[in-house]
Amino acid sequence: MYSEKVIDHFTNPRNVGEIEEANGVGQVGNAKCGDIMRISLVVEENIIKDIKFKTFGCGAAVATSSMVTEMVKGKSLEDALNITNSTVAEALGGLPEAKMHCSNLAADAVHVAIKDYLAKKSKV
Amino acid sequence: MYSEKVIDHFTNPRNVGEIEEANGVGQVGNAKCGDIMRISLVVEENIIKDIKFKTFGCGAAVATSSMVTEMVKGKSLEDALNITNSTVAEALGGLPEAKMHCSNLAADAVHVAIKDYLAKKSKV
Amino acid sequence: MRRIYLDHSATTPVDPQVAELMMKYYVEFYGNPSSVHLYGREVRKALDEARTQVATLIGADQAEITFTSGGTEADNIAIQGAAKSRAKKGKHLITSAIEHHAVLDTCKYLAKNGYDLTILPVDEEGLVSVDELKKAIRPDTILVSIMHANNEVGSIQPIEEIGKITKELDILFHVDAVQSLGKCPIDVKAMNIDLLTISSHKIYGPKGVGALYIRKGVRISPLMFGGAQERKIRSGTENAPGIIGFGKACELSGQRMKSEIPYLTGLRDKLIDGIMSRIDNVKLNGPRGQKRLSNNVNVSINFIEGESLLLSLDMIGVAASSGSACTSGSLDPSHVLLAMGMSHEVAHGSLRLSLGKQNTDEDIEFVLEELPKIVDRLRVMSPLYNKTSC
Amino acid sequence: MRRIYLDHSATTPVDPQVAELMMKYYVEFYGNPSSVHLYGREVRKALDEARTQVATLIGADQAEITFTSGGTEADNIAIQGAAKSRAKKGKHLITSAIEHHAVLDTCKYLAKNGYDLTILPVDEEGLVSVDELKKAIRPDTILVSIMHANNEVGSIQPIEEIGKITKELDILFHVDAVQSLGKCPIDVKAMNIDLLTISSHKIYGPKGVGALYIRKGVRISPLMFGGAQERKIRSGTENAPGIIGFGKACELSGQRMKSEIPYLTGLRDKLIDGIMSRIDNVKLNGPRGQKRLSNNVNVSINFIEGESLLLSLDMIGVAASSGSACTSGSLDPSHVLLAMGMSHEVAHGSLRLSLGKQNTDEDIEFVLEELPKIVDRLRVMSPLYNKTSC
Ligand SMILES: Cc1ncc(COP(=O)(O)O)c(C=O)c1O
Ligand SMILES: Cc1ncc(COP(=O)(O)O)c(C=O)c1O
Repeated sequence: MYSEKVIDHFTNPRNVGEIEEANGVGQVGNAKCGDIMRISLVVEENIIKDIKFKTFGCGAAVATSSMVTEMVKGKSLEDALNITNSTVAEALGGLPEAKMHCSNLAADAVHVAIKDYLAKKSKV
Repeated sequence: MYSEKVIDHFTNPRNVGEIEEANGVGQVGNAKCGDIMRISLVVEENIIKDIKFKTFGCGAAVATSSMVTEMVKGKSLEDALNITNSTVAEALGGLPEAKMHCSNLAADAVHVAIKDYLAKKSKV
Repeated sequence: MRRIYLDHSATTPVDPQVAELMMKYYVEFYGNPSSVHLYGREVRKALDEARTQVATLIGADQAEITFTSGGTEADNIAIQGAAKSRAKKGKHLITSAIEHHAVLDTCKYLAKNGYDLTILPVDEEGLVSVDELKKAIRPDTILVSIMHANNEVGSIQPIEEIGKITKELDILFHVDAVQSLGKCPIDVKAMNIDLLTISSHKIYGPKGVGALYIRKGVRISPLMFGGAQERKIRSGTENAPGIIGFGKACELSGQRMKSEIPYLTGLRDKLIDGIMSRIDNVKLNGPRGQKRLSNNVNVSINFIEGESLLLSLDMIGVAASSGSACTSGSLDPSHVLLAMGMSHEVAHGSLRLSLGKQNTDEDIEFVLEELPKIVDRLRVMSPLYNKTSC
Repeated sequence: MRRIYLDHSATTPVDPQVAELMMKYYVEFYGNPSSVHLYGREVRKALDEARTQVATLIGADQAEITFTSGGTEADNIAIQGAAKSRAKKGKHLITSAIEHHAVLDTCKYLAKNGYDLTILPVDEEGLVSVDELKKAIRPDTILVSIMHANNEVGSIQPIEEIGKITKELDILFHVDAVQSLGKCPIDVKAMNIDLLTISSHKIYGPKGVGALYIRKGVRISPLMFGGAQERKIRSGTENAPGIIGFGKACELSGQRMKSEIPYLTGLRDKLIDGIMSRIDNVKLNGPRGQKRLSNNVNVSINFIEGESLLLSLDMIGVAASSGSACTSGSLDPSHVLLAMGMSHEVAHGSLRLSLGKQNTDEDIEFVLEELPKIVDRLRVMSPLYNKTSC
């Protein structure tokens, strides 16, 4: 069902947690659907310096969350915004058809976090 | 499916053939239904002295024909008329349900042959 | 790696004795039971024996057993067949909210095609109320279909009480006993059951075989047409090796039942008690004690999601199942848990561990050792945990 | 006693390789393919492989294969399902007089429930006429169901020609290929077939498994409701060991086909020629040569009845079948022979000998030695023989 990479990211998820001093936070999904992803990140000079996730959801939800944090860490905001849910799925060696829609929202969560950061910044 | 007795009478049928000098002949069934039985017999002083059958039909049809000839041979006409299709089936240790109706007509054929004899006699 | 199978409600391994017997009928006694010749007759005889073995386990006559391709087909024949053959008497059907999809979706299909359907609610333990049922009955009610034991939460329904009511009112009573066969005594006569569905692969028999008990005198229209096998109710060359295997599995199940029920009940309660004491924020789904199937454990573990729990267990060799939507390809979690009043959120975190005759005390201890660690790990990852819990 | 099985059109023994493979999935890899855990996944993988093996044998894509409980169910899903899903387009169905009951009786059931049915006649060789078919087509024709090879007399129908016609007119074309699978090349794409029925137990696979090919894009309503397996077309826990065995049987059948067809054709013609030359008043039923299935021999032996012929053969260890009414429990002999214009009387005396891969030259010689003696013995008993014959 799941690729080896998915299993790897599920078993040893990277960047689990919450950053207290985050300057951007994003959350997508809801418990009713069975998937929630929360991303917290630290942006400095347009670069994602640190990022962590917390996820309630299936194997695919956990793995995509872990994967996306790896993919955007150290990247510019522009680069991060170019990473989509399907790029993440690809990087994981694909996801089962049934998981492509509901559980593959990690990139969305990152985008929401970046927008949160940008919104906060523009208010300052 | 068939009892051992049925198989025995089917494999080694008793009294197969036609009696040329028969004084009573009876035939029941038709080829359309798949069963024809013809009985020829010789009656002397109210006793069935000889009897033979020819049968086109399934295993049950052959076995009941063979059995009925054994049962009535040497019997009085009254006794023979008392033997019914179900007596024959019983004597064979029973027949499969599906065979009770269409293939179990041997006693009927004997009755027809006896009536043929009686009719001929009354005409004399 | 140690492998522990705790998904016996999904399916069971075939008993080696059963498989061996089947082999003979695949390779050696392979005739078509409809054939006149010896190859056919030797199989016909074995089929008759299997029919008696199955009938014996549920207190039926062998002529009342119709073999099918499984529980799903038996449910469909029972419900569609009864609805069709009784349509002139009335068009109202009653079922419950926690039936297997084979019952529920068949009833819903009929509801879209001219029938009326009442779906009875259940209480928070997953039990149907006899009073609710009584209230739902109308003059045009032709069929009541209520399962014996629920496949997810193991709740055992008041079948005998319902049977008395339906019998008195001359309403057909169908019972899906797929999960209770071999785990609860079943007596179709004493229970006044008209139609009873059972399935082979839940009792260490082969997949792809089931049976419908049809009480003598009850007329049912067939779903399929053809060679008129199984007294015209189920056409198609008989799956003779499968049926013979099912027969044997029923015989063995009947022999084991007396000792198996207390054995499984012991393991079950050890597992339930262990989970409840070692993990916080966890809830047992379904009743405790006598009203619970001897082999069923179902818990909701808050703040985590079922599939990731299953995956984590799978990685240490433990096979389980969940009412999470993610395990079924649908969007909603288990309709059974929702019907019991559970929130979506909690239903997503449900875990079913269903025991079988090969499970041991050590299996349970292993799970009790490992499960808390997995829950901890997943809760650390969960955005719901820190927020909501103590 | 020597035993010779000549009833391969009724059913075949399971290939030992196939049975062995199935054993593993009964006892060892027993998971439910819908399960998330390893037990489920390892079976799911094997199911996918089986689907590919089946698809390959008929030139289909694996996504076009729906597994069923046998040929009868596949026929029923195809016909009832197509009729239901196309009802808005029209209600006229066309089939032939020599179809298997699984097709014919399903069509007749629909004809009693609001559909129109044309039953095409056949000629004295058991062949459908393409011209008759063309004439029967109406603007509201939604389905044509014609079998590939007939199970009684082995006549092979002009499927390719029919496929061209139905394709052009956008009429669904269902083909029952239960008897031709593995004995005639089948290519659903080249033949323009929309729906194709096949069955495992006729090609040395297990009983109780079949498949329906459904061309991509064709919508079919299901017969049964439940767990939504097989892309919702066939609910019910998959008979995984059976399906995996069927897959293997298809693979082996594909490998054997090239050599098996000429081998069986040789035995067949030897048997036909031998019977015709050694027994008087006998008639071959069905065509000769290319239009006849490689393994089918069917003769009418005048003045004697089929069941007594079968019993006599059975006693010397030879298993055969007959179109006699007495072998089917019905009152009329084979509807196929009657449709070919045969009298009841002659039809009752039909004998089918259907060959298989284990049959040898010696088997044929044994039958050719013994059959004339049996016929003599039965004819001596027959009241029809002296009267009518020379
Ligand atoms: C309660 C219940 N009913 C029906 C079924 C369907 O039976 P089968 O898998 O034999 O089609 C199942 C199992 O899947 C079940 O648990
Ligand atoms: C032509 C034909 N169609 C359908 C069937 C039914 O297939 P099954 O026996 O798998 O139900 C058969 C065999 O019995 C057959 O010969």
